[in-house]
Amino acid sequence: GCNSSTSGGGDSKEADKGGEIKIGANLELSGGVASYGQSIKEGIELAFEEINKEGVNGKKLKLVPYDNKSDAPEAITGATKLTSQDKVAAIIGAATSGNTKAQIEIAQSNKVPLLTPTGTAEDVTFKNGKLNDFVFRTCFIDPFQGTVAANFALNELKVKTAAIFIDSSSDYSKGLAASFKELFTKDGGKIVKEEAYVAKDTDFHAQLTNIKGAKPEFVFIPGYYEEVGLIVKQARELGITAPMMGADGWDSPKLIKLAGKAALNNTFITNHYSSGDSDPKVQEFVKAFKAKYSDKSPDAFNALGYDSAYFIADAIKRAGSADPEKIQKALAETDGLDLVTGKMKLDDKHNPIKSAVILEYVNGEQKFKTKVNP
Amino acid sequence: MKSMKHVKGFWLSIVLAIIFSVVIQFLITGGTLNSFYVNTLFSIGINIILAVSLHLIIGITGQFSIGHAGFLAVGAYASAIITMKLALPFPLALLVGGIAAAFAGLVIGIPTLRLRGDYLAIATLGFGEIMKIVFLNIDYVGGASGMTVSHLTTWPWLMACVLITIVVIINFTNSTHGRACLSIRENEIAADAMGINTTYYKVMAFVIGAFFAGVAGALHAHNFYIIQPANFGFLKSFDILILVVLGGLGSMSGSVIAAILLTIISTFLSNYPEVRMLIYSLVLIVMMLFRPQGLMGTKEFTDLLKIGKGAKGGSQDVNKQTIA
Amino acid sequence: MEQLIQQLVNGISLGSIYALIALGYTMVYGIVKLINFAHGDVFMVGAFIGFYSITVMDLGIFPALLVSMAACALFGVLIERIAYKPLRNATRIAALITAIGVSLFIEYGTIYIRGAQPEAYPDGIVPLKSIDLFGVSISGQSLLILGVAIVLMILLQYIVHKTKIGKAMRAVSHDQDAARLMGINVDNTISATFAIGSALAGAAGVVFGIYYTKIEPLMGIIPGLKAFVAAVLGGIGIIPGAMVGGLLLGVIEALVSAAGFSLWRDGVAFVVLIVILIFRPAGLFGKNVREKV
Amino acid sequence: MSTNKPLLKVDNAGIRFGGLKAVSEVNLELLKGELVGLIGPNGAGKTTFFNLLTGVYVPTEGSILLDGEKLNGMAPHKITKKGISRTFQNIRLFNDLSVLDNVKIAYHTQAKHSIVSSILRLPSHFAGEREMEEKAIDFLKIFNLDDVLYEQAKNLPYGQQRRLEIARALAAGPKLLLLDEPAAGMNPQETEELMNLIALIREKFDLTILLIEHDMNLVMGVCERIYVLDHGQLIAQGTPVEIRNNPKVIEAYLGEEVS
Amino acid sequence: MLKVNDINVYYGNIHALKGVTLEIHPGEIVTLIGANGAGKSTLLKTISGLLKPKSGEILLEDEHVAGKVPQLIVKRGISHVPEGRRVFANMSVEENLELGAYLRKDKNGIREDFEKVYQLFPRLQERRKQLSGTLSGGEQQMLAMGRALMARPRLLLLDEPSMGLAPLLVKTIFRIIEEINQTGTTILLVEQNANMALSIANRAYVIETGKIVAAGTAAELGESDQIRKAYLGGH
Ligand SMILES: Nc1ncnc2c1ncn2[C@@H]1O[C@H](COP(=O)(O)OP(=O)(O)OP(=O)(O)O)[C@@H](O)[C@H]1O
Ligand SMILES: Nc1ncnc2c1ncn2[C@@H]1O[C@H](COP(=O)(O)OP(=O)(O)OP(=O)(O)O)[C@@H](O)[C@H]1O
Ligand SMILES: [Mg+2]
Ligand SMILES: [Mg+2]
Repeated sequence: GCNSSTSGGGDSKEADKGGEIKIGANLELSGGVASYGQSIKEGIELAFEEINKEGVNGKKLKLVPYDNKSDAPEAITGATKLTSQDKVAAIIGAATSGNTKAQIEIAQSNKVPLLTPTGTAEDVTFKNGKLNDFVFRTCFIDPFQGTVAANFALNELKVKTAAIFIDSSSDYSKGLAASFKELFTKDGGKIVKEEAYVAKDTDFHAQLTNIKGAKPEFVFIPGYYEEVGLIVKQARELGITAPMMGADGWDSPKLIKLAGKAALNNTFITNHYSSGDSDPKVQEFVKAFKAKYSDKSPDAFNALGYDSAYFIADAIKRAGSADPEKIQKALAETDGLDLVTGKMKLDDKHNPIKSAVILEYVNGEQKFKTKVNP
Repeated sequence: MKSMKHVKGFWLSIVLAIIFSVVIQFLITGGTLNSFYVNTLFSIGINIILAVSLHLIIGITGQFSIGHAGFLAVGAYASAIITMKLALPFPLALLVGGIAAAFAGLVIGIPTLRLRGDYLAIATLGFGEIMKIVFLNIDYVGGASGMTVSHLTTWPWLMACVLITIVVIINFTNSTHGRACLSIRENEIAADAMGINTTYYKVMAFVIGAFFAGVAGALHAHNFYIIQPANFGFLKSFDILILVVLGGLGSMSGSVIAAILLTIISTFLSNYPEVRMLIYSLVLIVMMLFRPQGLMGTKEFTDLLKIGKGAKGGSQDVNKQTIA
Repeated sequence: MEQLIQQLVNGISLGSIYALIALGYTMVYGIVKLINFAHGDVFMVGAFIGFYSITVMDLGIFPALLVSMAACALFGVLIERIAYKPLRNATRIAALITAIGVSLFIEYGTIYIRGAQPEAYPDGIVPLKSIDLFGVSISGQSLLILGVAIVLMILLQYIVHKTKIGKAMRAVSHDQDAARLMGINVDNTISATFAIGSALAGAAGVVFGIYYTKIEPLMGIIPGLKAFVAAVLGGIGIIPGAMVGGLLLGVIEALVSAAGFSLWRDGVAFVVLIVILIFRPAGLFGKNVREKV
Repeated sequence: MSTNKPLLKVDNAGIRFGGLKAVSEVNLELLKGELVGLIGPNGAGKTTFFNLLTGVYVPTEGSILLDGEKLNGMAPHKITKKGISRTFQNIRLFNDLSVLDNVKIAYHTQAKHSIVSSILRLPSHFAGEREMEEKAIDFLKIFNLDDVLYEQAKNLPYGQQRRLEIARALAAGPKLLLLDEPAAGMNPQETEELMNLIALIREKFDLTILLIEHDMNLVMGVCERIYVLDHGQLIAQGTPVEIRNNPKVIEAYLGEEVS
Repeated sequence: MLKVNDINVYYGNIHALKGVTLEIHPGEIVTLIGANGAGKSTLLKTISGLLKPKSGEILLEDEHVAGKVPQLIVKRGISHVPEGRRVFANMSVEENLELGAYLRKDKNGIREDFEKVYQLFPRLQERRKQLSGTLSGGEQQMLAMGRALMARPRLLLLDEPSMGLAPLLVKTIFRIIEEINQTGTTILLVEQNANMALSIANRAYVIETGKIVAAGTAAELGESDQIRKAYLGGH
């Protein structure tokens, strides 16, 4: 046995020593879903750069990244390190609900705010009638988008039958599907086929053939663009012409490349924002992002990472301190903060109340359809 | 008389280990060790159990099994069900975790252990993946999103499990039963011809190894708050395999040292997330290139201590390196 | 019925990809007896080289394929010389760990250089139409893949069994010193093996990119593993075995998914693997050569 | 001693590999205490015959009886426990283990302590291990290997490796010992020492020995009877003198004159 | 033809050959006898380039070949039939023979040599398509020799060709060695079976723990009491 403790470290919760405020980022930088974590990190870094031009309360934000290797135990090690070793003021992360949930206990017991940009599972912030008061998120929770999609399918597209194709390794996908299904069937629609895949799959022909056989009028695919792009492409190749719909997970310029412009026609998504949105806030973000990352268009992960950074910066500003507990209070009181993905207000379960938009893909462009308020 | 010396060194190590654990316990309760270090210590402990249990299968019995994460998963889930679903006490969960994994070892071992070399490897790897997929598909244990588990793993339990694992495996190895396993590793046909029931001992090593991997699973589940099938894929099995090989195939102290060292390296590298895996992979490659026989070769820690006392021949020529 | 046939077609297309990767895998294994876990990553590198050849260098599909194969061949030889050659006399398990290290290094090296985000192969680079046969749609690309796989299999089988270099490879695989005594340059022969195997992986990468569009730095892990399973299924080291193993695996996966158990797909694939190994411990085509006592 | 009841009785035994009849219709009887030779051209099926006796291969025809008990299809380790043990044509020692451990492993079948007692280090473990160690050391003394007890087997010179293999086979406590070309690779001097050793252990352990060897000095020198195998079939049996002058044997195996 | 001059060879720190010097003239059969582990195989491996001597020189017709790779040495006309046969078990007899001619380009010559080898060893022709791993020991020995002959060597190194062979075959093998020699191939023969070896050799060397301890014509050494006692058995 060795591992001698090198730094004893004081007990004081001073994350703002030396004119810096340390913010941890516990993200999936390697492993299975490395691309999510890396996108979020890019968004955060861009935001920090901007924020640090002025500073927060006269201090600069310093990002302390941690790679949780897309693995829950690693995420815990990371959270432990960030709280006890680096003594950060808050943690941003993780990208997935599972790796976020793994950190909850540590955030709670160390009283350090944990903000997940993209962990959409309902029970991240609120579980068994109990609020995890140190846990926050920047994204919607699943039921909202699922409901919006069901309403849209029934009322706008006027379809009666639908198939659902979910990523069963993702709470996000399952959550959306569940709420979609509930509303869709309640209001008279019929689910004719449910199929599933697992993230990182590349071949969906078998399931799509089954879906085709069930002849649905509408296909709901609440997944992430990496798979959805291929699904849409393969579905069209197999001759599925029905409208398809998904959610914010689709939002990435890569989707268009993966699926192909033609295949994407007659597909819809619900989203936080539209990168084609004329809103100056959005346009500025897109411009800044492209400038920093060699002309790459931002995806939803980039945007949510970016927003998460602003979300925290705002709270620190209002708290007037880098004390994690004060930041936690400020985060909880956020109301009307203007972000790229919409105006931010938290409900009492720490879920953002944001409006959603519905977009349609037309020849590879996102066309704004409607805005839905919660 | 050689074994007598072993016995003395053995008890000495046990006493030292107990003193060490008590000291650490004081440091933890006194708050001198912050939770990051404590967490690292816990990871080390769990990795030691995993490495030592796989050492029995690969290093001693010579069965190339690369699905160890499967047993880890079985132990983790079984124990989590005990505490979280059935609300039974943690010690029972440890035991059940071990037994469930041992049972899995038996079930998979009997048919597959007649395979050899790489075929066995791929079959065990397949087994590990099957376990993962089974848990992925059982909604009772949360499917892909997994199960949240209370933090019940404590330092004394961890240390006790580590010590028991080491003691049992040393005692097993240094007996006629362990030698039977060694003989299988050395030459299975000759072992058979000497009357060793090779199937029995292969399965036995597999079951014992799986049992402790299961115990490690229980400790793992109750240390990391959440278990998900994705934590137990073949890459996790590789991680364990790497510990055993890097330590030196056939050397238990090697496995232990590798578990300690690699966990620390990996923790240290977390300060450099962008290059973490890059450096880790380089460490692996470089270590293998410069010490293909692993850190300890086939020697044990106790052998090193004995060098001064003029060890009786034999073990000197372990670093057999054929000319290039 | 129509659906079943469609599913079989789906499976065969998927299986051809596995087969394509498995061919190189099994060949390297057959000669060097090393489970080259980095094979899947060479496949990934091949896909990226093909991608950049097409998008950045504006090459056509066949030139891109050749560039990718050549670059991967070189890359494979480089890997062998740096990482595996020094371990020729070490235990096989040490070489395996090195292979795992190399695999991780390639994956995270690629991520370090270009990030983890996926990339999409440009659309319509192979102007092949799908064929519709009685409601079963067969994409031209999947036919192409199957064709490429079969041609490469025959070519490989020919190289290994009929040509001089192939015989040298087999001699080296069995006994390096004895091979030296025949005047065979063992180092070059092993390099040739890696070159051919890696070129095949490169080809598979490009074909994969064309067929599935999406490529990313970790894309080699799962197909690599599946290809290895396919190779073992067919009898590792046996070239036609890799082909059959790949197709079988693809069809099994498609059928399992078709039956509505898509989440059990990999599980079933592994169960089939284990069952086959129990009854045929050296794979479908493998001769169970027991050590002569 | 009941001389009329054979220790080993092989009835019409044979095995084929694909189309090749490696051994066929072999009938052979060994009486207790005999030292019998098995000779024949290369590829005649001698080693294969040993493999049949020890369960490495299962005969595709005929039967093998040891003390009246049928061995066909029995697992090799069970056959060893019934009392047949062997050496190998190409030495198969436990290379990385010590000389002492090599022999101890052969004593394993006689171990009385269970896995549990070993894990818990119960007194029966210590007693059992001590007994094994003592027995093994005593035994190695007979083979003059007691000064290399802790040497790894692979580091021994060739001659000692051969002796160790015989020692190990004997430690398994056989009634019938099968030696596959024990003198291969030895020079005439070493071969002679080996002959003496074989004679010695037969006396001392009350063994029946079946011996494959190409060295005619050795075979003719120590064997009481000889069987000759060719193309998988027995072509002759008899005393050394009979065999030496058997025209069939001369033609198939010995060549015109024996040096 | 071949001159080995004061070579030293090590395995790690084991000094296996200690200043060995010997000479082989064209057309001779020279035999090297010695006990187990004396260094006979080591010497052959060093000549054929599998091992590199630490010091000393090996001259093949005035060309330095010590430390050269086997490939070059085979090309210069030395073929080595290694101890334990080392045939390529998973290849057919025919393929093994083809590999023997690996460095040769002359198709016709190779075909002729196939015929020659099959004449010397009719058994090999019978088993042309059989995987060599399933051949019996004697058959494998024939194959190993045939394979070496396929390189059309001028100097053939034979390492214990009679090991494990039936008496009739031993005679056959020795007869064939003489035949090969008569067609003009020089032979260096390592043997345990010293009686036989001396009976066909012109000259002999005796090696003991890495050193040459005696040399002379086969007849001289066969007479020597000391040699008789140590290597030829007390008969
Ligand atoms: N596993 C096997 N598969 C196919 N053929 C085999 C197998 N084992 C042995 N044979 C064949 O059976 C025959 C007998 O072989 P065996 O090894 O018994 O000969 P042997 O009499 O021991 O010869 P030697 O004296 O050379 O050792 C040979 O022709 C050999 O090729
Ligand atoms: N690969 C090796 N590593 C270390 N030592 C070796 C190796 N090969 C041979 N030796 C040692 O070198 C010495 C000479 O061995 P060599 O094989 O040349 O003997 P030999 O005369 O051919 O004996 P044999 O009659 O047994 O074939 C021996 O002491 C042997 O132990
Ligand atoms: Mg034999
Ligand atoms: Mg030799």
